Amino acid sequence: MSKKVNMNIKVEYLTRVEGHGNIVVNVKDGSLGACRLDIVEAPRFFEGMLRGRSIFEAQHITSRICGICACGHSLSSIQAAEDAIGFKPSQQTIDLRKLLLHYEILDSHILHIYLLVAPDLLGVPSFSPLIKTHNAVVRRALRMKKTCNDVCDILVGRHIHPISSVVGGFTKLPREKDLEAMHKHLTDMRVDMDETVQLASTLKFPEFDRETEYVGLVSDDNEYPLLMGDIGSSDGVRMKKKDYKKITNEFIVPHSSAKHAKLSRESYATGALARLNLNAKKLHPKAKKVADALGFKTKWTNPYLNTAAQLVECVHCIEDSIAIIERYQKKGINHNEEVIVGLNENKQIPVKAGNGVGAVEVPRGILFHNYEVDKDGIIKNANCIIPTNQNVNNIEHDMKKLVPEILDKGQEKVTLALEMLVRAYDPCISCSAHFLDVKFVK
Amino acid sequence: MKREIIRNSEFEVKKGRIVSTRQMTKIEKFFEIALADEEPLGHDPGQFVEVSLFGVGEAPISIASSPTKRGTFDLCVRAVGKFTNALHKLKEGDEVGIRGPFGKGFPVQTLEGNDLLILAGGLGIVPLRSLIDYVRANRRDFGKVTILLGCRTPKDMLFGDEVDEWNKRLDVNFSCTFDKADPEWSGNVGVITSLIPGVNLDPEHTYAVVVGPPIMYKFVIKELLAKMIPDTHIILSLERHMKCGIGKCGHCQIQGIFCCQDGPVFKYSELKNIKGAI
Amino acid sequence: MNKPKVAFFDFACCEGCQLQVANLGEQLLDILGVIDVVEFREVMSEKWNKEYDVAIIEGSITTPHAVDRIKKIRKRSKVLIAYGSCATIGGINGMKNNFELDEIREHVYPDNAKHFPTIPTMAVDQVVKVDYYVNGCPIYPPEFLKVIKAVLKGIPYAVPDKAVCAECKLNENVCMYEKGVICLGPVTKAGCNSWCINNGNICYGCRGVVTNPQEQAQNDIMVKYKISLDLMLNKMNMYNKCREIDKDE
Amino acid sequence: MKYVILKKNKLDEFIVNLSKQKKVMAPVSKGYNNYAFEEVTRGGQIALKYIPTILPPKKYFMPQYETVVEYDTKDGKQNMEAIVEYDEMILFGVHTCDLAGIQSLNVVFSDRPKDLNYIIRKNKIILIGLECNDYCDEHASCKLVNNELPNGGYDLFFTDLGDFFLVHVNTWEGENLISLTKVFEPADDIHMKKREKLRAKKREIFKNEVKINPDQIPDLFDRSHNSKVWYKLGERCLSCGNCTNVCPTCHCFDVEDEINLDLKTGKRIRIWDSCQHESFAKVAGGENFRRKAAGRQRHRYFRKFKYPVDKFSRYFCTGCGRCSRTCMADIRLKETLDDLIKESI
Ligand SMILES: Cc1cc2nc3c(=O)[nH]c(=O)nc-3n(C[C@H](O)[C@H](O)[C@H](O)COP(=O)(O)OP(=O)(O)OC[C@H]3O[C@@H](n4cnc5c(N)ncnc54)[C@H](O)[C@@H]3O)c2cc1C
Ligand code: SF4
Ligand code: SF4
Ligand code: SF4
Repeated sequence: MSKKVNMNIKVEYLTRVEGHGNIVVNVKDGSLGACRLDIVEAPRFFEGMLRGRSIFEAQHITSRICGICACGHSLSSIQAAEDAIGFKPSQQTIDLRKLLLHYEILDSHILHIYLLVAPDLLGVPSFSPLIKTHNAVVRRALRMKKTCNDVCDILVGRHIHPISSVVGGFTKLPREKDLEAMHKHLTDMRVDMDETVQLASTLKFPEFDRETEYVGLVSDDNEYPLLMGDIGSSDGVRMKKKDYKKITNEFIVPHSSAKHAKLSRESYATGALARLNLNAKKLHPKAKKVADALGFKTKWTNPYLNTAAQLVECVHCIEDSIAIIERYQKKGINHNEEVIVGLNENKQIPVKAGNGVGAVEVPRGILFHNYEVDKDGIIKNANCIIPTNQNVNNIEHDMKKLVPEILDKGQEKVTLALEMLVRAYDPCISCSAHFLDVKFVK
Repeated sequence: MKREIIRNSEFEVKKGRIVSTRQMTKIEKFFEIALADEEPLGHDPGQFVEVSLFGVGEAPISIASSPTKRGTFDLCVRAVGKFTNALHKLKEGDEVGIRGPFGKGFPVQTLEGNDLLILAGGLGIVPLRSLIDYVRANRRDFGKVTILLGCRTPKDMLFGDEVDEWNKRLDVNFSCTFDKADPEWSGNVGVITSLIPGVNLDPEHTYAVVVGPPIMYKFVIKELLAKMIPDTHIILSLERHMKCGIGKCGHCQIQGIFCCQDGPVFKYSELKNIKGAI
Repeated sequence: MNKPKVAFFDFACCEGCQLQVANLGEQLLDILGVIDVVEFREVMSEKWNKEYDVAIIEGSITTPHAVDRIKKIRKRSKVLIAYGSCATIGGINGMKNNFELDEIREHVYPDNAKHFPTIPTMAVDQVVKVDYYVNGCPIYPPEFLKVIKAVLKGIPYAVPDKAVCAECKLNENVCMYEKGVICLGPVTKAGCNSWCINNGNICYGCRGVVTNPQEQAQNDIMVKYKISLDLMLNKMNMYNKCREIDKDE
Repeated sequence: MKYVILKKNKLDEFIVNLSKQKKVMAPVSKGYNNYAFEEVTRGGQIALKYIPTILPPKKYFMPQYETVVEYDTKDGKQNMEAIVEYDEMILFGVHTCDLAGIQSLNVVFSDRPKDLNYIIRKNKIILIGLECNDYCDEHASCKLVNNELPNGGYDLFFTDLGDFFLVHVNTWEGENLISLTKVFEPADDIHMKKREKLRAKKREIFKNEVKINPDQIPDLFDRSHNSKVWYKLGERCLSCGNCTNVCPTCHCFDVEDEINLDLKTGKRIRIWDSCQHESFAKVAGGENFRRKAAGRQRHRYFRKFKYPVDKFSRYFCTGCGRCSRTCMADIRLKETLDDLIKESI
């Protein structure tokens, strides 16, 4: 490390991430001073606003926390809400929710890989120059994105702020021709997916390693756990969803409107990389093959490889979605399960007082929703812990290790490396600023 | 879904070329238009066309020139919204679409041989110009012609030069009034109704032709009736929202009447019992 | 003709409406063929320092800083589009205005409230002049295309001012009231092709209230279906709370 | 005049056969006693006992979004082609009220100047009627306007007589279908007698629903222009336009230009509009000729019971009851007529 380096990096309004964040790094005489990721998104006070609203509105409102993972928020919110009022969804509902979650992960990962990360790896400032230089890639990306969108449209009305997925089940269930259409979209997508894997294997990810604790859902069955399961970590932690607060250990730091989290060590990571590190055995065989091809052994400790992990998950999601659809094509969907909810004026779904937690693996990691409702199903308290919030602390620790290692490359390179690092986590800053600490008044 | 081309569809437009344009006031612009091969439009004074700009829309616009004018016809358009503003941006040589002419114009055959009292308020001068020009071209077929014109201010006056000419002609009685005076104006000030009592007319043999904004009609008709003009001798032109021009879209309907086909020109006797018409 | 310079800006929002653009798929390339996107923080790093032909604003105005920022953007933009419910009517962020500002701030940031200056949520046109509106949470892509084309063509776009019910009927949905739940379709501006009802849900009013909601008739209906005023207001306040700011003035 | 019969158990075969030739549209159940005309391929999908569908079959005759012109304004030109788009189809199971609705539209659009888009499309649609053996529900007023029995306007007409349909073959197209599908059998006297019995029973069931001699309705309306009834309706009406959307004879439309991204090509479309919307009769100057809901409601009723009677000698209310069924504000056609009658005596 060269000695008298001075560096002042301030990336304001970090681009190609969801929401507003700044990177601040101060190096004086070769030693690292400030090194932070500031979350500067305007707070929107969701958990405050939820008070007094019906539990049946929770998913509609919390879906609006974030446009990119709207289905994820919606699913976690529904899980928490149903837990709170003691409603048990049917197997069909659970399966279709899994399908929706696959779509969500697929959609978000594709957006991230192509629109947000690829420009860095291909050495351009954004997606638009690629239209000229890599037109086929761009078209493929948009086509895949559109497919994700189209299958979501069929299943829940639209991808951004899903319509028919609600507490209790679905207000509209797919018909025969809908299943057919989704099946066709997904099988058609395989070609593009193969080419994406091809492309990815030619990309060079920056080299950097920092082993950390990896947190995600775990389960005892053979399914790659995304919707259901307990909370687990690579350091051997295992806990019920209900105990999520012990795990996230949130603390506020002054520079950020997002809260930081830690578990067994100074920080932990959640997201595609963590999931792969915890559950790779359970991936669909085709996805496992892709992981192998990308050089995955038992664990990846390079955070830049989160993008590669996302790629593996894309393959898994496509294949498992096709499997779910085929199951229901055989068995048929029971349309009598369609629910009519609104504000539950027709009391289709029984309500009682309670406190419920939802924990769902969304694209960026584990997402917790927690509601406390009274006997009429009115929300008394709400809390939500976003994966990005959990990751921010880990990102800062990565940055602290990374900066000294590459300091001699000059400010421009360091800045780019940091931006790429932050982007690799696919942070969703809009989410992070929306829910912060909540004191549950007991 | 199958697709077929229709000949003679009512939605077909003819191409019209803008031969000349002139900004008349801040918000009114004049357009002289020729159809392909200078094909005559074949209209009666008082009829209107649907002017069309693909991508923007259509609007009904009165024909401002007499059928006696050869080769071209005139429009005068006030910029009030989406379509009219877009039209104002056009210049000489540009194309517009034309459907029509539509509706019933002024009953010139009936008017022939009679005295005419023409009352124009504001933009009402536009369709009336087609009648005035027609009358001038066939001056001998008509009796005494009186033109009364009402405008907001002298600046708002349309066809100013032509009006001056009417004024100078010995075979036309002309008066003009402004709602609001301006320092250079030394003539009448007030609404158009104030001019009517001063007109000397032979009610039995006079037809009054009135075009103006909706509120003008009530008051003018009252004055005309007071002058003993029979209600069959009062001719009006109405403005309504119109979409098709062929009496189907329903927008211009006044009770059982479709303004675009049954009008826009009516005798007061036809309208007086129709609530909502005036 | 030079391609117009278009910039996207986000204020307090979920950024979902921007994503709707990405969801257009390959059609997006057609749009990019006729406009020149010069700033779009979410997907590109480039910045632009000259005048914008078109600024597309997403999100509501919720902080003093945002007020300054939107005013600056307005000054630099020939045409300004309010994009999505948050920008056009305040949207979901307006629910904050149901509470005392200090109270909600302290509820959320018990110890750090002072770090988070906040003002009542406002729609963009409650701060600066807006030329075009694309309503909806999220925006309805076909309508967005219509608006973009109107902008490019230089002609106005009028948001439909009739009720969602009109479109709902055209889609032959069974009315939610017949199913025993309340729907805001009768008071909400159409233009979304009754998206939510087509998918079995109710209308939440995300496109804003029609100009003349026929209040007397609405009251009758509330009586008929035994809906309390509180419940109705509560539902209306989900998206349409910011309306009250105009009423006060 | 030719009659044939179709055994009930052959209906499926008939529909399957038909749907191989053309699109077949028929009433299907949407739940909650709501029905809609949708494409079917099997007899089992059809709701044979149904109350009037949410939208009447007019949606096939004048679609909600209909291209009338395709244009190209390259180089500032106004090039265009007037076009019509259509699907050849067979409408199965159309009630007598809806047949009357289609007849009303036929009258309007073939009145000069003719609307070729409508006429061309209409000629591509084959109509198979279905008799109502009983009232649909309390909103129907088909007897008032004599629509409880068929008055023509169909190619085939089905009467459900238990285990078979008696089918009236009315046109050459109908004849054609019969011979193509090969599932019909000749009708004999017994079949005809069964229908006579049904018709006799129907005479008992269907009674004028409103206490007025139908001939006096135009007169009633003449006297009712200033009736308080309109003002009361005006206060209750939401101006949502549902009543006109669902009405089989309402046909007001708007015309709009759709433009492609090249900003040069596009199409001119016509879209359903409603006289109940506040801006319907507004003109550029700001004047609105039907500013109040009361005036708009009056206009709607006059367009059913007065103006078309003067112009075309037929009621433009078919008695289907859709407007009453759909109105959230409970504005009921029969009630409105009753109120007008009460007020005028
Ligand atoms: C018989 C007749 C003759 C006319 N003659 C003239 C004339 O000579 N000169 C002139 O300047 N104006 C005339 N008008 C008025 C002119 O048609 C309207 O000003 C014009 O339609 C406004 O369209 P816009 O798109 O510019 O306005 P906008 O306010 O943007 O209109 C909004 C919508 O309302 C419709 N609309 C508004 N007012 C009318 C209307 N009166 N008729 C039909 N549609 C309307 C438009 O088509 C448009 O779709 C006449 C109207 C009628 C009925
Ligand atoms: S479901 Fe809602 S939008 Fe549809 S008609 Fe009923 S009230 Fe109107
Ligand atoms: S139906 Fe209502 S809530 Fe849904 S998109 Fe339309 S306006 Fe918004
Ligand atoms: S359906 Fe009822 S409320 Fe709606 S416009 Fe018609 S009469 Fe009025």
